[in-house]
Amino acid sequence: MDKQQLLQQAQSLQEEARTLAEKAGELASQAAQMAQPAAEAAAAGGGHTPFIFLFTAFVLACFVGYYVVWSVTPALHSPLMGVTNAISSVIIVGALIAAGPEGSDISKIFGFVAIVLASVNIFGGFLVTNRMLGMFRKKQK
Amino acid sequence: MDKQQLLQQAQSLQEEARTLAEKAGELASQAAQMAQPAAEAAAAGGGHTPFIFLFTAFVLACFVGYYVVWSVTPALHSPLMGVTNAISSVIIVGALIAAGPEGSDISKIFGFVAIVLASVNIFGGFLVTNRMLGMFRKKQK
Amino acid sequence: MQWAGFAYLVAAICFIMALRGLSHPESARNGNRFGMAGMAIAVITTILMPNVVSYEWIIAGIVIGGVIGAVIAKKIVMTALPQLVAAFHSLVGLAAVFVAAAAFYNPGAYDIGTAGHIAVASLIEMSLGTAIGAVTFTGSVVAFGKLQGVFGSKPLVFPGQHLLNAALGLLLLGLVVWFCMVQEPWVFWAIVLLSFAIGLLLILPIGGADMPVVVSMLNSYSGWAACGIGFTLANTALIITGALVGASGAILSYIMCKGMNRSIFNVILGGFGGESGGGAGPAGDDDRPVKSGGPEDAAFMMKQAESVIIVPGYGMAVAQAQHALREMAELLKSNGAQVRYAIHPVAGRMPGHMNVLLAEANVDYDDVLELEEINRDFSSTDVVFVIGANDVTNPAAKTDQASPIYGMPILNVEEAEQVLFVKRSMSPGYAGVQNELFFRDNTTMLFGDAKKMCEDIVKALER
Amino acid sequence: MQWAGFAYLVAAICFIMALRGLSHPESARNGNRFGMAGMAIAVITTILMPNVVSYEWIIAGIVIGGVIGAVIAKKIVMTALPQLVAAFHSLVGLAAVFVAAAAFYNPGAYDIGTAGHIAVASLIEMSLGTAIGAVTFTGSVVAFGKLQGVFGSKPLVFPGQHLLNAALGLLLLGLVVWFCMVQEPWVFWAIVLLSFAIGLLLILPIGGADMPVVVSMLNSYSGWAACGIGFTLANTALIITGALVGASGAILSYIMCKGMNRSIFNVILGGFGGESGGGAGPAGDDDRPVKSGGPEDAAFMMKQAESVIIVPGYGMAVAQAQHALREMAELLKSNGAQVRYAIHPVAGRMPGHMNVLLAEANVDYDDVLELEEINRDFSSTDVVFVIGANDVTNPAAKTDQASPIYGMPILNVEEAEQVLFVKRSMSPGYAGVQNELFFRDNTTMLFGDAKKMCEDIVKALER
Ligand SMILES: NC(=O)c1ccc[n+]([C@@H]2O[C@H](COP(=O)([O-])OP(=O)(O)OC[C@H]3O[C@@H](n4cnc5c(N)ncnc54)[C@H](OP(=O)(O)O)[C@@H]3O)[C@@H](O)[C@H]2O)c1
Ligand SMILES: NC(=O)c1ccc[n+]([C@@H]2O[C@H](COP(=O)([O-])OP(=O)(O)OC[C@H]3O[C@@H](n4cnc5c(N)ncnc54)[C@H](OP(=O)(O)O)[C@@H]3O)[C@@H](O)[C@H]2O)c1
Repeated sequence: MDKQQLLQQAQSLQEEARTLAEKAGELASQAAQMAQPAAEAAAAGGGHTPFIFLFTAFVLACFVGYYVVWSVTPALHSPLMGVTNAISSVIIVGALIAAGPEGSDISKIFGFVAIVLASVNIFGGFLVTNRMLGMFRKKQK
Repeated sequence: MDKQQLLQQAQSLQEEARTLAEKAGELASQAAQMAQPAAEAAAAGGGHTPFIFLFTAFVLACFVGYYVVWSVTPALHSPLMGVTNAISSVIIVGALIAAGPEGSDISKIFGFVAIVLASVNIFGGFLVTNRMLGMFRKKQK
Repeated sequence: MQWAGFAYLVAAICFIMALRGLSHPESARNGNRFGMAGMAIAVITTILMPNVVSYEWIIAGIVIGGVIGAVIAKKIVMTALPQLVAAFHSLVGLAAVFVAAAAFYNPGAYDIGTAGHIAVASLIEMSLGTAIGAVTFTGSVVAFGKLQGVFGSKPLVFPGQHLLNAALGLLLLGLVVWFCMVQEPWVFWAIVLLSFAIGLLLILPIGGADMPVVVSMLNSYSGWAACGIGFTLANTALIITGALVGASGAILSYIMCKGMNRSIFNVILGGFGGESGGGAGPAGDDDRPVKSGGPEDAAFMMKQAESVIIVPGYGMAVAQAQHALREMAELLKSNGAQVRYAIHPVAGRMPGHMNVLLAEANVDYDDVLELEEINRDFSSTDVVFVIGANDVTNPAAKTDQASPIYGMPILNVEEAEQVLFVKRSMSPGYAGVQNELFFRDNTTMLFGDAKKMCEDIVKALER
Repeated sequence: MQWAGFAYLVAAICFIMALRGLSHPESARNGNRFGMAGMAIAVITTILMPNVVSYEWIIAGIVIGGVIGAVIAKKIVMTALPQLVAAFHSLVGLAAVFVAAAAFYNPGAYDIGTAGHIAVASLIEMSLGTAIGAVTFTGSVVAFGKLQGVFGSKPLVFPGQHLLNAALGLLLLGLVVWFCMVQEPWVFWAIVLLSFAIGLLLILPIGGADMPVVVSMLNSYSGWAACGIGFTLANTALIITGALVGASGAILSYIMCKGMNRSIFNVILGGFGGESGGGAGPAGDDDRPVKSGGPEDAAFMMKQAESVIIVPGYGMAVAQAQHALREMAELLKSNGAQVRYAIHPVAGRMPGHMNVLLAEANVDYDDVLELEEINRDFSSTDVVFVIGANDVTNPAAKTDQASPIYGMPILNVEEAEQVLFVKRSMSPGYAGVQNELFFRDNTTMLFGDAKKMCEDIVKALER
């Protein structure tokens, strides 16, 4: 076995090892990539919750809404409009997420405007409902 | 550079490559392991759905149950007991999963017994309710 | 398996619609159909799951169970409904125990780990499900026995029983913790056996007439147990159905307790309706004279009447008098009288008991009115015909603060022109309280079996 | 972030409790407090999220909006409630548009992809949310304008408007599809502008008095829009709240339509209450004589009466006569008469309108009764005092099949001994139908402004 042969052998061995390593690396990154969305999905409350569970909540909430609104006494239908107006401003959650991140870009401005608008509703809605309800009395003095 | 040196170098290189490959392999298997439960969790309907969504469904279902049962007319409280008896046998779902897999072991027997018991309830409950309800008539002939 | 999730949701919605239908007799039959559809969807969805592959056992189980259930449902007489419901409940409880056992021995099928390495959360849910199921089983068996008359309805009271129950409860808790730690089969079965014992000991001290509350309470428990299994399987159908059943049982228990003006604790702690309520208690030893009459007298009075209200109670169920009663009412109606039925919320031995029996006898449900609907009409009624009812008419509930039924809403039958009481003797009703009404001037006692009496009145009317 | 999920669920439960409280005036104030707590929980939970870090803008926004809202709520007079609700709705709609825009420009913050690579499902939800929000915005602005009298309440009808609306709707659909494909900002803004236009065109043709139905409908829409955003954010608080609001709006619309005996389509297609309802339509040109009287006559009649029912309507709200009316009722009560108020489900210009105004004037809510509760009492009543109401008393609804209000449930005021009608002229009400009652023998017209008339009657009663 002469020098040349030995060198060649060693080189080929080296190469093989390198390709092996490369392949393994690829595999690892592939696996990691595969894991990423799944892991994200597993994170509770994350953005990728199985649709079916949100849909279940939606359907049940429709039933609850149906029953709870029909049980409202007709005399309080005006306050009902006030309260639903106020609570529909819960989309302020979306506005806060937009206005929350560091830095300043166009979407922060949108978020800010939405916060102002929703806040008008929240405070206005609840307070005006409170005023209305405060007037319903059992016996005047 | 003599033969000896060259050989040594090649060997060390080879070794490095090997450890690299090994490490990469480990990494890959680690990543894969990490991916597994996450992927399972992501599979809708799987056993690892975020607790919060099940809990949300539970809370809303309690509200629905409260309203829907209060809206049952007192005259039909006996059929109500019949129906709830029948639908509480929906745990047959658990029994079916136990009796479903291939082969035969002790848990299949448990599943089978549970299926029999639940089926008695399902058929008995719905049919007896049907009999009761069939008797409520607006005008006798 | 997205579709399975949707299918289970659809099944749950069907169950909601089934209960919703019961808001009116018209829609109720459709509601029941919804319930059957929901169950079919749930079962088929599960069978189509990829890990459910061997169908022989499943089909055999469903066929065997189905045939038994169908035969029972066809054969049962309507007066035996309370014990039937109790019997069915015991099966649900036992089924829950077996499902938990299956999950413990083959956790892989349920995706909760491998044998000996089950997630702690699942173990807790499992052992709770087992315990509740086992208590439901023996408890319902006792309730069935008492209602059917196998055990004797007397409460079985012995000193220190509450202490014993508390000790057993603590022991159960300890076993559950131990089970979660070691995951050994013998601990599992120990939990089952101990829960069986607790079920017996809890229900035996409760009097027979309180059994409906117990049955309803156990029903509620079995609902919450189904919820627990639902959490383990991440199955919304089980969670939603469990919550529905749980709510239904709880609300019915509440309605019954309110109808008797007792707290749920008073019922559970037991011992009520025992010594005094059995038969001729001390209250029965009353020497004051009563006015009693026969079927002819009753027929004569009611022939004159323009308005009659019939108040049925437990005695009508016992005597199976509903058909004869309806015949009597028909005759009175064809005679030009207005005839209505007044139902107290706890008349009979289960909620809605009287309504079902009257419906069986083909009484138009528009003639059958609830306490609140009819209570103010008694004062303008000529004759009230009380048949096998007692406690629910007792004015002591309004006046006598010392009475065990004080505060219970009652039917104001005493406001009517004439009151007829059909019963076999002077013995008091379930609550064991003497009924002051028997001694009033406008009361006529018609002693005899309810069915016999109705038939005799019918004959007298036809003459 | 498990805790956030729980916190949002708690917020949603608070909102359910808020609506639940409204089942009775007693529990309603507590309910409103639940609502506030729920909103606080939702806001604080979001602010504590790890990716929400810059608080200045948030605090500034809440303070500015809060002050404006609080001032408006304090200043508003109760008669302006319908337009206030409409105005508030327009803000919710606009806020939804801005949230959607923010999500489109910075999708990363919402975890729905990166700019230009947003998931299609999210794009669809986003564009639907935008469209509904924008329609709600301009629609509510128009409703506000019509209710406030800025625009004139006449429906703006022109030929081919339904065709135009249909075409614009199709165009909108095309834009949404296009937007999902290219994700370009200009398409987004085109959707917004087009939806603004559609909102205008949909609501302008609807008459002013139908605005309450429109407001309620838009309320329902905004609820479903919130649901959509909730799906995008996987946020149960938004989904549940959206469903509650959606259900509430839909049910109120249904109640109003049933109260007017019209279908929702009839309302939406518009053109109702225009030409004929404006003022003295053809129905107003009736030469038949009516008996009219002054405040002294009314005072005299009511002094004699043992029972008086007051029927308030839109005219009372316009004239702000509720305080004077209550004074009058107090005097009659101290005079020994039974005085009650009868409220028709669609009296006034929004559901529950009359109840709020009477409550403002300190009327005991136990004296204020719904149509079903009081309708059979009119026949045994001495004097009915109808103040600013018209359509809701019109017997044509029961008899005249050709009338636009045929089939609408009405208050049977004509069955009373004497009927007093307070209004300014012979002109018909909102539906534009002449009221036959004006010409009846037992009717006395009291022409004049409702407030002035009540004050004059009070003076006459005190004399
Ligand atoms: N419905 C429920 O869900 C429920 C649940 C729990 C408890 N309870 C309790 O059950 C009681 C129900 O009241 P109730 O008025 O229906 O019944 P009750 O007060 O128990 O009275 C039944 C009466 O029927 C008579 N009777 C028995 N067999 C008869 C026959 N064959 N022919 C004629 N009369 C007969 C008995 O008197 P004689 O022995 O003299 O004939 C007895 O006085 C209440 O105390 C209630 O609290 C009901
Ligand atoms: N409540 C709701 O939610 C709702 C929703 C949609 C539609 N609507 C519709 O609104 C109508 C409500 O009926 P309603 O009986 O309350 O009102 P209406 O039928 O519109 O009649 C109101 C009457 O008040 C009189 N009036 C106006 N201003 C007055 C003043 N300052 N002083 C005294 N009288 C005055 C008017 O007659 P003069 O001009 O002669 O004074 C008019 O006849 C129904 O047609 C209903 O369908 C209601």
